[in-house]
Amino acid sequence: MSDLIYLYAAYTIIWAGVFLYILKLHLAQNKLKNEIKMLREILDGKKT
Amino acid sequence: MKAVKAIFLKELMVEFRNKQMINSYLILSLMILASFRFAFSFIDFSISQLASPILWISFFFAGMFSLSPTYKREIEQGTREALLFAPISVSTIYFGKFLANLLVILCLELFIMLLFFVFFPLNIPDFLALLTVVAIGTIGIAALGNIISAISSNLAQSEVMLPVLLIPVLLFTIIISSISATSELFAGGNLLDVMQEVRFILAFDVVFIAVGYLLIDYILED
Amino acid sequence: MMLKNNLKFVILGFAVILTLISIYLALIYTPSHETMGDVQRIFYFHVASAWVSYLAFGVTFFAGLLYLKSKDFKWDTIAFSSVEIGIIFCTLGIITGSLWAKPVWGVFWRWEDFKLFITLVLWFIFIAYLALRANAKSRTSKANLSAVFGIIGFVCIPFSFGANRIWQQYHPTILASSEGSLQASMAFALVFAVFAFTILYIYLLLAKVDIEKMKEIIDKIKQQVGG
Amino acid sequence: MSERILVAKNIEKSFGCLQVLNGVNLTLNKGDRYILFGSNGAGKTTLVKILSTILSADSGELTLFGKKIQRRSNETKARIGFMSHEPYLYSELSAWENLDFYANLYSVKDKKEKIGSLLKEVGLYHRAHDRIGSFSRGMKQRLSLARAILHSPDIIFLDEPYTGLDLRAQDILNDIIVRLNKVGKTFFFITHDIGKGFDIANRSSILSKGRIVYEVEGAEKKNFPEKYRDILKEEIG
Repeated sequence: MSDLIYLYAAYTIIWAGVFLYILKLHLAQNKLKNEIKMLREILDGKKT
Repeated sequence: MKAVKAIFLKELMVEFRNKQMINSYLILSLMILASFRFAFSFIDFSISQLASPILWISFFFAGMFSLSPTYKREIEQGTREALLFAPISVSTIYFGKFLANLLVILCLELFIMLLFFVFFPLNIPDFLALLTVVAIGTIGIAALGNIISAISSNLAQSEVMLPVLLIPVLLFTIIISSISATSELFAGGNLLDVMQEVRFILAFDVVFIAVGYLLIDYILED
Repeated sequence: MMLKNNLKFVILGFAVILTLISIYLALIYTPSHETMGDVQRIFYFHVASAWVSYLAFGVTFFAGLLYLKSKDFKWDTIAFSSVEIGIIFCTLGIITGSLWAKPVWGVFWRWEDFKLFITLVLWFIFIAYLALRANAKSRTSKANLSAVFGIIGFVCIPFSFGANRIWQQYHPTILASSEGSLQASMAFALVFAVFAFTILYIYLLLAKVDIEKMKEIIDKIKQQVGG
Repeated sequence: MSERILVAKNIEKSFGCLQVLNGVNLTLNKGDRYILFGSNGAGKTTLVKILSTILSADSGELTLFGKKIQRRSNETKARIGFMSHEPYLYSELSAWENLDFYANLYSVKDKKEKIGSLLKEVGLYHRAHDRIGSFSRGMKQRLSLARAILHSPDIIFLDEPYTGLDLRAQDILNDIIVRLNKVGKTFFFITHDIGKGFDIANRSSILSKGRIVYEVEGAEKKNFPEKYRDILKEEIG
């Protein structure tokens, strides 16, 4: 029975790792998108 | 070719005239071996098994001492640009420095081997085979080490970056196979027994001299 | 930009579906291993993660070559993004490898197992690559030097492989063939897991490259705004 | 019209997002003594490195000795001399050994006489075999000048040559320039202080914000200093 602990541990680590990484990429993407939008507004504001 | 000789001689003159550089190399090698001797003096161990790892780890450090200033010195003295101005191909600089490094490391290794046999009394049936393995192993260390030293000289904290970059590429490839070859020799083998390692190390040398020749341009350009 | 986003979501969806199927295959569809029992099910995703890290490093190698030839920073961004993904899957591969080694061989790490050895060598090379980029002084020198180191690291892999083979001769350990009898269903589950992870890798690469591109756009705008 | 040794067409160079040179146009004729002024950071050193083919420009075209410069070609480099405020010398080697090393790199023929005569000319013959670690700044600059003209290049670039030169060294520098200029060598100086070297130049110009904003030929050099000051003020203003 004790072996299964390793199985659970391995699977949680893999899927937690993959999921967290996808989440991190997703959050970073949104943050950067907003930053670009905001900077573009400043740029347009400066030009007019 | 004349330019390679010129750079080779210049490197040797700069290296051997720098008194404190040579002294520090010798003292550091002495300290490494003494610390190994001290570390292993408490446990009884079959010397022939531990001898080759100790030897090659000391060689690795010796190599690192001599490799770290090679390109860094040129930047600090501002002479690197002068070399790029000269009408020579960049690979000439690589070969000149590689050969100079090789000679310096070999001298250091002879000194270390001398100390080694004092600290760890051991008889080697085929001493010539040991010298060949050490020589071709050092060619690999100098060839690849030179490229990595050129890379790390362009980086911040280059003293730290040299070992960080050098260990993954050198330790698991040439150092391991040299260790297995030397331990075979220490256990009484002769050159024929280690032919497989010798061929492997020679292949490593050839490949990384070629890689150095091809890539040094991109490392030293603006 | 819009087409890219749709394509990315399609790939993500595809990757998620494939991964779910591969989990089903690994846990339920395949029988448990006669000798090792259910813990052997780690094997599928251990191999898949290790495979992705080798694939990622291969992409870095080719991207580095193409950068040196074309001097186009796009290749450098791909090389860097691939390394970041590669190091994550390499770490996962090593952790699952040792978690699987403990019950089966009783020890967390076995130097003799050249698969684990090569994955660790690759892990060190990834770390060195990232350390190199962290200490580079200018954008061009960062791209040049990391491309060169990526190539050197890639050439080292077969040599580490060979060195380990030679090392084995002096310490011939009867390497309990961990794979052992791989039944058809297990082989299928393995291939499926590898395929699912490859699609996942492609998605992650696209997402990471987009993020790096956005960072560059921001720098350009900041320069204009500030200028 | 004398032969055009160097033609540079809208050279641009930026480091990261910092634009250093935006559109530099420049022509050097054989025998010119061209001096380029500019405040620190105007991009002088970058420009001189690009013109001497050691740094590649982002865009723009450079033709040296009639050949367009792609990657660094060795025959062009053999005809270029460069003297920088970095002396390019190895302090562990003696003056003679330094010049001998560079003579080998540039494969200079009958190098013994050449080195001997050059050392005499820069007044270092008596110190030929001392290590240059013990040399003063002025002596190192003079040796660096000897090194730059050792392989008798056709075009010599000088980056702030007068900094750190004592008066005697300046006379030596000027004599050498006049001597070599007579035999058709071309000189390209860059400096930020107007006092030195201005009188021997036959063409001068000012680099500001990455472009050449003012250029003047031989005779009307009179109001050049005032123009230079206005441009500097304008840069700061």
